[in-house]
Amino acid sequence: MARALKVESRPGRYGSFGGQFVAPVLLPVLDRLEAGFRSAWSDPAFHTELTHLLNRFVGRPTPLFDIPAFPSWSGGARIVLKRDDLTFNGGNYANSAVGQCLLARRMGLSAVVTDTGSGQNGIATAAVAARFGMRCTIYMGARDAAAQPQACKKMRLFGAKLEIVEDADRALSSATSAAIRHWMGNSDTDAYVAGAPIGPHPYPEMVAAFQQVIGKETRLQLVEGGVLPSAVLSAVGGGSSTIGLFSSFVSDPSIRLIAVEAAGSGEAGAPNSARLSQGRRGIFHGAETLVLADAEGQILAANSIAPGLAYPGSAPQLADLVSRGRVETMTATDAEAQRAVRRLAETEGVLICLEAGHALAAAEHVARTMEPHEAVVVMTPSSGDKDIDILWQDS
Amino acid sequence: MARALKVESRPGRYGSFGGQFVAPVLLPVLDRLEAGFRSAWSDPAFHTELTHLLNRFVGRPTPLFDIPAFPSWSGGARIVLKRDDLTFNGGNYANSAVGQCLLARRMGLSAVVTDTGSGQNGIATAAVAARFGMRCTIYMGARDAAAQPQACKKMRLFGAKLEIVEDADRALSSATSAAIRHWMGNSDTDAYVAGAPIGPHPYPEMVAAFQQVIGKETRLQLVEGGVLPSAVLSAVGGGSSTIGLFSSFVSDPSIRLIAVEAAGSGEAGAPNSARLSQGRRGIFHGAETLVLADAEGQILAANSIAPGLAYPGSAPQLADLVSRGRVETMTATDAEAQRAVRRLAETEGVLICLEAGHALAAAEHVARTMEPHEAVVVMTPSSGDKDIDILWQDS
Amino acid sequence: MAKSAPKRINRIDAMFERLRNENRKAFVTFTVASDPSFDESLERLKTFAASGIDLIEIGHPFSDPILDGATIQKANRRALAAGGNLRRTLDLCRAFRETDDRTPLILMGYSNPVITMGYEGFAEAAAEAGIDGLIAADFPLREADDLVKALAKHGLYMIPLAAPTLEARDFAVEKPGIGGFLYCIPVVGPTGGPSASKEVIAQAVERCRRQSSLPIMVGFGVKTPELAADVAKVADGVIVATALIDRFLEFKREQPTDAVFHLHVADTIKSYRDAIDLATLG
Amino acid sequence: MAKSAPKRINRIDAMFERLRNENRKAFVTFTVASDPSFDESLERLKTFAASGIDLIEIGHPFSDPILDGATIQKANRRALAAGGNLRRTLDLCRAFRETDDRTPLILMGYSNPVITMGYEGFAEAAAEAGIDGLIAADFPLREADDLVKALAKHGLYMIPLAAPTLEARDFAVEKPGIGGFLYCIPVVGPTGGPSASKEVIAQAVERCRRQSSLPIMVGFGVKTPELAADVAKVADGVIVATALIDRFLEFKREQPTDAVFHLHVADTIKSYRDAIDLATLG
Ligand SMILES: Cc1ncc(COP(=O)(O)O)c(C=O)c1O
Ligand SMILES: Cc1ncc(COP(=O)(O)O)c(C=O)c1O
Repeated sequence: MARALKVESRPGRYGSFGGQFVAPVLLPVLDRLEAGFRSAWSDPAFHTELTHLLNRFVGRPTPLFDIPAFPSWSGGARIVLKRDDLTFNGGNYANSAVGQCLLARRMGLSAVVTDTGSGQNGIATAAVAARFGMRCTIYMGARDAAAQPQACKKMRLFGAKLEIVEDADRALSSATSAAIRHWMGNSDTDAYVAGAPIGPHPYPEMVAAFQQVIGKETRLQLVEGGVLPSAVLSAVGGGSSTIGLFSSFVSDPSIRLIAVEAAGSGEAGAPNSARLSQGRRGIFHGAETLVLADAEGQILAANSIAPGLAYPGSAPQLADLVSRGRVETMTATDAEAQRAVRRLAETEGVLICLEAGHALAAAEHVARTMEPHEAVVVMTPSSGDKDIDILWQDS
Repeated sequence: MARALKVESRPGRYGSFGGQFVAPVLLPVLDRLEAGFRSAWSDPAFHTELTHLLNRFVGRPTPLFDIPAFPSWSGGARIVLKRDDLTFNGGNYANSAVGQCLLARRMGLSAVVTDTGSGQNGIATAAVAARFGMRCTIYMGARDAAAQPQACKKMRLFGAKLEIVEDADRALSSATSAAIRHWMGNSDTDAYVAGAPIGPHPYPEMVAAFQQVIGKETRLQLVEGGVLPSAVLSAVGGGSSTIGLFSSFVSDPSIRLIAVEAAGSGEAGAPNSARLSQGRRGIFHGAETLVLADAEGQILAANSIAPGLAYPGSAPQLADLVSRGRVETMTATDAEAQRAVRRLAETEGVLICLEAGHALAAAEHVARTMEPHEAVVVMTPSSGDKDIDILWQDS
Repeated sequence: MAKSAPKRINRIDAMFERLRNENRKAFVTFTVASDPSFDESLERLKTFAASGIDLIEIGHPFSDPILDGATIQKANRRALAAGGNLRRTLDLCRAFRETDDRTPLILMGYSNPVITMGYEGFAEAAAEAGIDGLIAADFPLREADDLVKALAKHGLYMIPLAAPTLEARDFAVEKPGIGGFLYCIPVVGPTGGPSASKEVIAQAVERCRRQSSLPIMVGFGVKTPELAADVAKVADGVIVATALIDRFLEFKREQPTDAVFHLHVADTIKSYRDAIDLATLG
Repeated sequence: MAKSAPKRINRIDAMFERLRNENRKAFVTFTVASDPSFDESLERLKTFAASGIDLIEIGHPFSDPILDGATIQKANRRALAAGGNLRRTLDLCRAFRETDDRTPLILMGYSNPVITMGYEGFAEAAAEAGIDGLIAADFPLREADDLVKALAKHGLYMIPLAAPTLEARDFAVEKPGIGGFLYCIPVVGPTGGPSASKEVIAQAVERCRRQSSLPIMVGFGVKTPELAADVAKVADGVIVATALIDRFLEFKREQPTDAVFHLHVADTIKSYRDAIDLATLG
């Protein structure tokens, strides 16, 4: 069941994407992790505990929500939100943090290490590690840490050791680098927790497996309501919520799957985050995938008003699904996303993050062309609380 | 079913507590509200819509959660958290905001007005009003507003008109006063939304009715798990979550109901918030109830590290239940509450608010004296995110 | 300190009897006891009585005057800071009674100090202090059975409040201990709010007259001698609170001597008094 | 610009052949191309070769050198700022080859620039630029079939990396296009990390010898001439990167003239060279 999204050409590959482009020293670690994951995933006791934790710790299932007052037109398909912002600590990172920490404990590891940009992945991992009594080290760029003092304190309240990284861009990329290096030096005790289905095999497959709960819940909730959606949209950052949501619809060819990418300012030539639609094949963060890079193979800085979308790489499964034409791509600009988030707040009393605002802006275009009996699902991976200062500027 | 907690001596009374101590001009407004509420509450269509909104908008049911690693002892009853922090916008205010706005719309009113201290009630009300397309005016003390800039922006994003009150204490009490005066002048169009089961009849009964969903869910969830609790604890601020949780257990005499009050610093003579255990009978905010007042009947400032508990009045139902001996009281100090919140974060990866920390600290004492097969429920009305700066001070 | 013996006839009834004979209307104001100090409060009561006020509403200070506008909220805070409370307010009335046994005094305020003193204890002490009635901002008649009984026992009146939207059962209640006059509030809203037009006021008074045989006084939002005069034409009396308090505060800001200040107060009162008398005696 | 004709015998093999005959061990260093500029990089390569370096690893700059420590990350950033990239790195090698056709040059770096150029295109251009092998930080052999084929076609080697925890199938692979030497990393961790003890290094080398017939060179964490000497006793060569880069940066901070700086560089290299030769020739 973890293999729903896998069309393997060779082990660890999704079509021609994926693989294990890491320092060789990590290969045995990845091999152990893959074996550990396969063993856990085929063990009913592991699933029982995972489900219990998702329900009683993370706070699943998360609701579906109608937003009848949102569309600026009348007629057209209705838009339904999948509200993963309503989990503990507010986001879908918890799904895979729980899975990975549970797996690490099962493999006899005593600690976890991860990296965090906005703090969301760090908070989720720190909380789960606390719950499991595991040591937790989190790397965060100094610039990100300065921008998110509350997130830093929260990780520390959960007992995590927060390492502030002064290197390089002092942001997520240096934090990732530092976390990987920590892991390379401590792989006998520490598991690296990935925030997204990126990186070397088995991470993409494993994170996708733990995030599938989003899609399963959504499908069940829709079927209970007597509908199957005509389109499912999600904004793509690392891709965890996108893969998680798409997983339950990918084998149903009548359902459009739309990955929405950040177009940044939308001006021609300005930096954006549209690597699925405009990126090149490359090797980045451990996998062959679609990346934002220049003609020399240097990685380009991604740009978006939504920090969670500004990532230059992509999940190899998504790269494959896009290459095969199963997943469409759309883009939304900073301004379109902001407008969508503001209008949703005003008309429905729901504040979603700017990341989800991109998907919502795209969904409005898609839904408008459909029939009123149809439904379109939009993923809302986390709350807009973190974006309030961007969304409302006191003059 | 709204009457579970009502032992009426005369209309609008809970034992000798309650009543309608308001400016006479509000009496017809309250009478209309009472009639509107009775009609709505006996209308199945109203309940259907309310339940739909609680599930698909507020995000109910909220989970129960075990915290096996928390207790500092071994043996004793297990402690279970009712996690109303996992609703939209993070708290149980949403339960009664949805109910009251739905009722206001049913009564043909086009606007709502409320007051807010920490911003929680304001955010919940603003969100619901946005969803219903109702105008929303929120009064907030200037001091509170300065301390909660994010909350202010969030209410404005939901389209609410936020009125900053410079009067008097520039905090909740002047905001309440301003909101009541706004309501007195606009009662033909505006409903006043109460954040707690306080104020004149029918507010206590009505808010309690809308908060009962907490208790019902909890009882059902426990019964599904094959347990009935030996004790149910909740920290008392306005009393909305306390009444909401207790409602489903009050008629079961074998279950201890414990209202936990804030003892402040705990020093003799220092200000606290223990009006149920140490207050006087008085008339405050529209009802006869137990209040913190001096020998001359002047209201005393309440004090607690948890802003939500620092209220000098009390819900009349609670005053009655305490007077009749059905509800016990306990107190916890600022330091005890902080310790409980910190330890829970470290051992379980759950960050609850300082308000709930009081109940948790008390629960540990209670659970310790019980048998391992017993269970104790602790209400967690909202997330600890708002308390992070108090809980973690960088040196 | 001379104690005034309990009266057979309530001073409020006596006042209306006298005014009726003189064919005049009552002019009433409101002041918060101990604002800004006990002594100055006492002086003001005397100045009021001396310059044409027929009846004085005395606010007993409260920590949470939730139903009032900013002017009266602040007056409450100044009074509390000067040590004011219900007991001191009774002291103030008792002191006033040493030199004035005629001007009716009505306590006005919130219920918590009253319930804290106990209804019976309060009624006894208030009567003993020379008080004639009570207006409770947050104590509607439907809640007041016990209080009204205690007031009746000691010869005091609870003054009913009547608003345009209020049903008769909530103000036109005949019962021992309810009386004095009907306090007609022509606008909905807190104290210090906007004024009603004279037509609206006339309608409100008319409605009160249909429901009650008590004298009708109009308060809330009367802000000028002209409006006071218009009100007096239709009602039995007119109450001016916020406008006068604001005016007196303005005087104070110029830091006058006590004598000059009290002259100002007297002049202001007289300007209303004259306008009322001119409109109604003419 | 004179083009060097493709060689029959790879310069790495030639080097080991020669060293074996001389009974000496290889001394290798690493520098990032274009750090701090193209011209100075070229000068350094020449100084290295002139002062006793047998083989040079040339880092082609990459925007995200995720597996490296701070020293080499910063070197990458300086090089990018100076316009460095894979194409310019090939230019640099080509320029070096104008005066040195003997010292083996090995490209070292991350895979994205390589895949972007295309494996075949890359291998052809690298061979044409006089490069002899490739060490890819993030390109394990199990992923490298297509790349290795292209390298083999153009006479280049992919240098396998061996770590203590690595299974033989991941480094001891015999295949055309894989060869040159075995890069033995005795410690787990990023570049610039702690040193291993000489005992640990000896064990690591011993293990490599059991699995592979290639010459063994040891890198990562060699920070002093003494440790380099110890390594040379057990391995066929020793690689020093971070320690030398840090040392050169320190010199630079004193703002020496170019001539003085290059003297310093030469002296430092020689101190390692001498220590190695003394330990192994003696
Ligand atoms: C407490 C209080 N507020 C207000 C008023 C009168 O209203 P206004 O100040 O608006 O004239 C009175 C007059 O009796 C009063 O006692
Ligand atoms: C990119 C890179 N890092 C590190 C090293 C060597 O490790 P250290 O610098 O720790 O000696 C080399 C040597 O080849 C290298 O090429």
